Amino acid sequence: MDYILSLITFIPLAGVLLLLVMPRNNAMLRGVALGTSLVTFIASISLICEFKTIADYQFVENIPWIQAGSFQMNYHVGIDGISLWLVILTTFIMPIAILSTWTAVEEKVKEYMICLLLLQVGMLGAFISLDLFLFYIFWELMLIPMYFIIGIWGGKNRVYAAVKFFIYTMVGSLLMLIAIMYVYFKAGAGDFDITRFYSVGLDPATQTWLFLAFALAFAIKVPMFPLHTWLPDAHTEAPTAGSVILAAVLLKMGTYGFIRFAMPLFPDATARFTPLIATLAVIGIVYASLVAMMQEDVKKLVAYSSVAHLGFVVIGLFALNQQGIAGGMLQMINHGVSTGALFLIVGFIYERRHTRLISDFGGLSKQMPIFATIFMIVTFSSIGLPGTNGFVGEFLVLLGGFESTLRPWTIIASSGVILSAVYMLWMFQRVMFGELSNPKNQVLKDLNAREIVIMAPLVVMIFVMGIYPTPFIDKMNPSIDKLIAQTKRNQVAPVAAPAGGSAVPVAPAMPSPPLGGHAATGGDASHSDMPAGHPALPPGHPAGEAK
Amino acid sequence: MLSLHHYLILSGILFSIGALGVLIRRNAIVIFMCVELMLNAVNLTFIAFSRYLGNIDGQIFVFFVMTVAAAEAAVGLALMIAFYKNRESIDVEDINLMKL
Amino acid sequence: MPEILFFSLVAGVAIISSILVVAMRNPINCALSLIMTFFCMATLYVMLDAPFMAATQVIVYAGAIMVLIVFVIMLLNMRTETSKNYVHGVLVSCIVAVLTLFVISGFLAKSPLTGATGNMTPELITKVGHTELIGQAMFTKFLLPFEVTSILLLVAIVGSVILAKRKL
Amino acid sequence: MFDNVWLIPLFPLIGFLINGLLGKKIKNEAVIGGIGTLAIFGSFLVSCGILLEMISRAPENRVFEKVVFTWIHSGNFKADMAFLLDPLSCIMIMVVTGVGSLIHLYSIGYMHGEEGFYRFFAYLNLFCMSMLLLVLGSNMLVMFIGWEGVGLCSYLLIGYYFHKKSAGDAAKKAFVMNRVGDFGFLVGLFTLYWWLGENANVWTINFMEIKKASHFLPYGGVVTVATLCFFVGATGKSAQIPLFTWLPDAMEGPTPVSALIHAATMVTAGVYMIGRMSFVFIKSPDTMMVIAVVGAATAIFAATIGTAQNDIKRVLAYSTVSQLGFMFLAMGTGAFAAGIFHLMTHAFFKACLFLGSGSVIHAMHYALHHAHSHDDAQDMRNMGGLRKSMPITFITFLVSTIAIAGIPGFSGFFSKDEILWQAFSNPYHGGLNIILWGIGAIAACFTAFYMFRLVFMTFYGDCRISAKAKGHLHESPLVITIPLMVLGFLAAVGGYIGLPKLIGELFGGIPNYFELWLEPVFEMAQEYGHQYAQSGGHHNPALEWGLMGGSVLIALVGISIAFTMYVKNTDLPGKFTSTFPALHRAVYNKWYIDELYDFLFVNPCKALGNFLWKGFDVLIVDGMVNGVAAVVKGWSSAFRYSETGYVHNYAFVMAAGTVTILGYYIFR
Repeated sequence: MDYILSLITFIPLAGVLLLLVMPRNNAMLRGVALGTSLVTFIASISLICEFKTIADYQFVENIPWIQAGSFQMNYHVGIDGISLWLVILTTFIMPIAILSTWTAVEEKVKEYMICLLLLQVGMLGAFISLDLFLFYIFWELMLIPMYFIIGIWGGKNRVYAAVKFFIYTMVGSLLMLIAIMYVYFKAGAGDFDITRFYSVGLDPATQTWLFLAFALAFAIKVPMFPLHTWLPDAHTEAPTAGSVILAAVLLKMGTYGFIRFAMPLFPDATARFTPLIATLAVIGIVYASLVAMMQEDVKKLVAYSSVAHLGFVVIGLFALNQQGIAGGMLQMINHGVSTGALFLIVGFIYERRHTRLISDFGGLSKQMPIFATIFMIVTFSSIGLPGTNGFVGEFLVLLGGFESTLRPWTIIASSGVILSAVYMLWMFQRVMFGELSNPKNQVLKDLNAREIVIMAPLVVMIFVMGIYPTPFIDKMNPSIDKLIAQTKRNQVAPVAAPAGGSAVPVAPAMPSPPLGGHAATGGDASHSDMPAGHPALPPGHPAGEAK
Repeated sequence: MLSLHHYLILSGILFSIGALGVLIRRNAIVIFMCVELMLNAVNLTFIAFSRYLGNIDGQIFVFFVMTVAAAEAAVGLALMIAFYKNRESIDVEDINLMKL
Repeated sequence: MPEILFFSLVAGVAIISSILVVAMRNPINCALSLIMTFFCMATLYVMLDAPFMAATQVIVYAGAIMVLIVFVIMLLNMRTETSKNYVHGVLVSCIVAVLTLFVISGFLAKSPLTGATGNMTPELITKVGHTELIGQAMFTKFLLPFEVTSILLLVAIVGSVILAKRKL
Repeated sequence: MFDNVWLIPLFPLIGFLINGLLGKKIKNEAVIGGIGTLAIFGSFLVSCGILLEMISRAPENRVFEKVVFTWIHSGNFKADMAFLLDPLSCIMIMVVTGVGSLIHLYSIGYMHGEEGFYRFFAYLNLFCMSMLLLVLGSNMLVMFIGWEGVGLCSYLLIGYYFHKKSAGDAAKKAFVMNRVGDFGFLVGLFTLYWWLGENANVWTINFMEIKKASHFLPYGGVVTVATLCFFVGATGKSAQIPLFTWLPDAMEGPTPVSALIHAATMVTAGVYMIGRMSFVFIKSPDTMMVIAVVGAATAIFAATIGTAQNDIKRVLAYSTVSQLGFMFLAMGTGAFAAGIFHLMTHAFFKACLFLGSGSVIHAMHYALHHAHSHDDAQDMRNMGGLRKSMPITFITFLVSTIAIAGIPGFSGFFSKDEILWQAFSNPYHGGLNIILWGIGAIAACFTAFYMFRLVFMTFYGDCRISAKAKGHLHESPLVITIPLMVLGFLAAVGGYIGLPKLIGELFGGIPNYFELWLEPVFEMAQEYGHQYAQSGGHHNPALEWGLMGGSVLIALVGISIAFTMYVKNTDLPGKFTSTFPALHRAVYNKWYIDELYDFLFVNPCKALGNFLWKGFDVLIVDGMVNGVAAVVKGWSSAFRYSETGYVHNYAFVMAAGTVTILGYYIFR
């Protein structure tokens, strides 16, 4: 079981290789892709079983990979409570996504399935990477299959959407690459291990710029207002599976990036930019809700609702306390499940009617009772009704926000619960209620077995997570505690250390480093109690190394 | 006394004329001939140097250049015929698939 | 002195005929002028104590290649182009050509014009024979390139056959 | 018995699951209705057991908490799925399960033959479960599940006839307005949790723990903020000003729904919540005053609208809003027990009224349908003289009307009188008291007027439908009339458990059992109240008798006006209308509140949304993005001209480049 993470990550790749050599028999290709994703999912279940509720990284694999002079990139993977659920979410969503376009994609099925599986490799890899360089590679790897999925199998305006998606993301990730390099040089020769970077105390000015570079990349991915405009286009044009994956997993990359990289790496900058980011998140919530309300296209509406939901996640993360982050994490998973389900639902009616305009529908409840029931459950989950998953996450986020310094922001964000009800219910009413007046709608068929199979696990998850979220929260708690400790302590370290450094248990009596000059040593004080202290680095490596 | 310079200058003149031809003519075959002219100018340089340095290697090179020229003639002319079949012309301005 | 006179004569003919190659409108005329240039070149090769090369020049260039070209010209039934003989940038191209010449002259003026010297003297050539000297070098020192040349030719043959045959 | 409290919400849940998942296959209405009714009846039996056990316990042992499982636990925040039993929740579960059972039974008859019969019962059971969670929840979050859950069920049931646009609109309106309230509830919850945690280090949302820690809370200040937020939640759920407009529209739902959700149970959740947290509310005099004023204002405001409505259910709806106003008036004057008492009696008589109206509509609908008439079965202008053909309905309806009008001897009198007395004599609001009392009294007069107007228009006079249809009018079946009779009986006698002290003394010192029962719940609140109470109320028996007589007189005045206008001299209403056309129009159109809200909130929101989308998102943000792209494209298309696609151009550039580079190296 030592290589379980690699196994999970690369099973889809094996599927890709298998698909490459297979004949062009669509049914067989789909079957293989589905089988691969199912095997991946089953394998990932073992992660939950074996996961120990502790703060450390688990299932760690650390293999030297590229060695070029002083540069060293390792294949260093591992998960903790934060990434565990995102990995599970990814493997859980994948079979559903593959099933969702079982019949909708008829052209180039082989390439399509290859793209989907490659995408999965990228997503899983990004979630499990503990090496910044490796993370960056997987991060970029995700981009390419998604670009093709939108650009080849998308709707009318697909090329525009795909290019927009690509360029937006690329701009962000380029800046991130630069920042990664910068951090690396600041940290001194060695590998790209993030645990090593956590202990690099950067001076606040540097942190500001690096944080901005990281934050831009992640904010685009989240997406946060005003960097969100790629999302409605990408969602609208992408095929159902693309939208589902985009919403369920890809957007989480942004928030995951914040919590895994941007916040613990740059604690001072995080503290400094929290008001700004919270403001953007709150604007995003209200703004996206208002815009969603006026949408005429169901899919666009759902896309804008994504922006609003992710705003909640960001507020939760930046509240930087147990409830906020746990809520944010839960909300990420919830959003994956609920919004994924919403996109599937839109996909179902689009497959039947080839339109997504709200005005083309109305009264579908009468014709499609099963569909109506599922749609309603998902809608209420998205609104955040207690008993469904949406509530727990949203509630914890708001609670956490209220306890932290973000109180005023949280109050405004809470109004999102009203607005979400407005736009979702209005849409639901216009699509499902009323007279069944359009003759084309009068012959619609209810969901078939495949579609019910797709929706069933999601609906079950909606209730399980709403009624008994304890296992989810419990497993992440230690990691969240550790994250908060890391971020908060580092926030104190560079400022408080010269004053005596009593804020942290300082093992060796290190002279407090001068600020500014060689900031690389700023982390010395906090170095000693890093859980994964790097053996290669003596505590308090000389500042000269940083050059 | 006839010196190396004489040959080299002649070769340069011929080369320039060939290059001019390549640049200004539209007929692909004429351009091809101009390329041959340039090759010949180079050949002349090779042989002149070979003679004045007393080193036979240059002449061997000329030999190879001729081989290449022959091969080039064969393939190039075949290409032109193929193109002509397609376009009813061997005007280089018609070879414009790359034009926007 | 007579050498220089003769050289000047041959060089003049070569230059004039090469200018004709560029300037003539009818491709056939161009081709004929080119043949003239090639003969001039052969003459110069003889003056440079390379009779074998001169022979090869006549056989390969004037004989084989030019025949091929003339053949193609006739095959494609090309007439004198009536109007669009030249591209637009004639003047600029001329300037570039003059500059080329200028650069070459500059190179000649500046360069010491030396290289790896050998032992091939006119005496040796007359004694051993030019063909044999070439043959010796070709089949000993340059054996591998020589063989590779054959592959090149083979590829050219195959390529031209395919190109000419296939309906593009 | 207390340990089995979890069964109470479980039974309806099971009923919901069976009916919801399998109902479509069962098809048999008797089975579906039976399952639904039995489920809630089971809860009723358990509740009775709990009530009996609670009575047998000593007052100080009546609080019991049952933790089922830990729901959310994150850091210092912990929310258990736990139930709280105390005298207050005991009354509530009795009302909910009791009235609920009757209404379920009634629905079997009323919903007979409706498409989606199973759906109706599933929703109804789900509603009962949510409502029971609401009243049983031992912490704010469990209460909030119920709080939102009843909102959801209300949404589902109002939108039951989803093919009607008005039903869909009403459902959405109800849910969204409730959501506005929920927003308040959440913010209140956060404030309280955060403040107690930060300042007293009591991180809890559990009611009992908050109660224990409530002495940390200051008077006013943060408590005012928190309680006002909670009160916003209550206004949403209980249809008070300003969030009351959804309730009349909610009458789009089937009548049993109106009876159960929009009269007896759900809308009283706000009152219950204030009662549950009385020890917090009382700590903020400002909030108490706001509650009292809002309650009184709602009472009179809704009552005025009720006088001009013609739809039988709408009249009842406005009456409900008005009565809820009374309850809030009670809560705001610190008379928590009186408020809860009125909640209970109101549940009896209003449920009876709604069910009675349902019975009437049912009959009318049947008659009109068989006469192929398209007249509105709910319009009172089409009714009249029904007392002959529907005697049971008439009698129960009349009893309940008398009860709501406040005629001595019936339940409504006791509770309403108590509220009015408390409004007059409470020690909290000083000079405002007399105004509160005055408004309450006028509202009571209006209530008597419009309720009797309803009775007279419906049951007296001549029948105004066609003779053909008249022949089809008949009394409803037993399954409908039995609940009516039970509720009618309760409406008549339900008030005797809370006899005012004054009257009790007359009969040999019978105490006010109801107040006694709830005393331990509100004890702490009263204690806090005394901290700032002004010199006590005027406990003058003579004055109380006088006021009591006054309120009876007021009710009688209302009734006699109604009698004059709608029985004796039926021209009067028309004359009145033509004399004050503007007034009538305004009242008839509900004082244009809906239009005002549209103008103030709905339309600006839509316009803003539209502007943000088309103006900001597409034009500015996307414009900037595409603008950058366009600039790049512009530059590249300028550079594009260097790439002509002609071979000789490339050759030329190559040659020139070569020459240049060589030239540079040679001549440098």
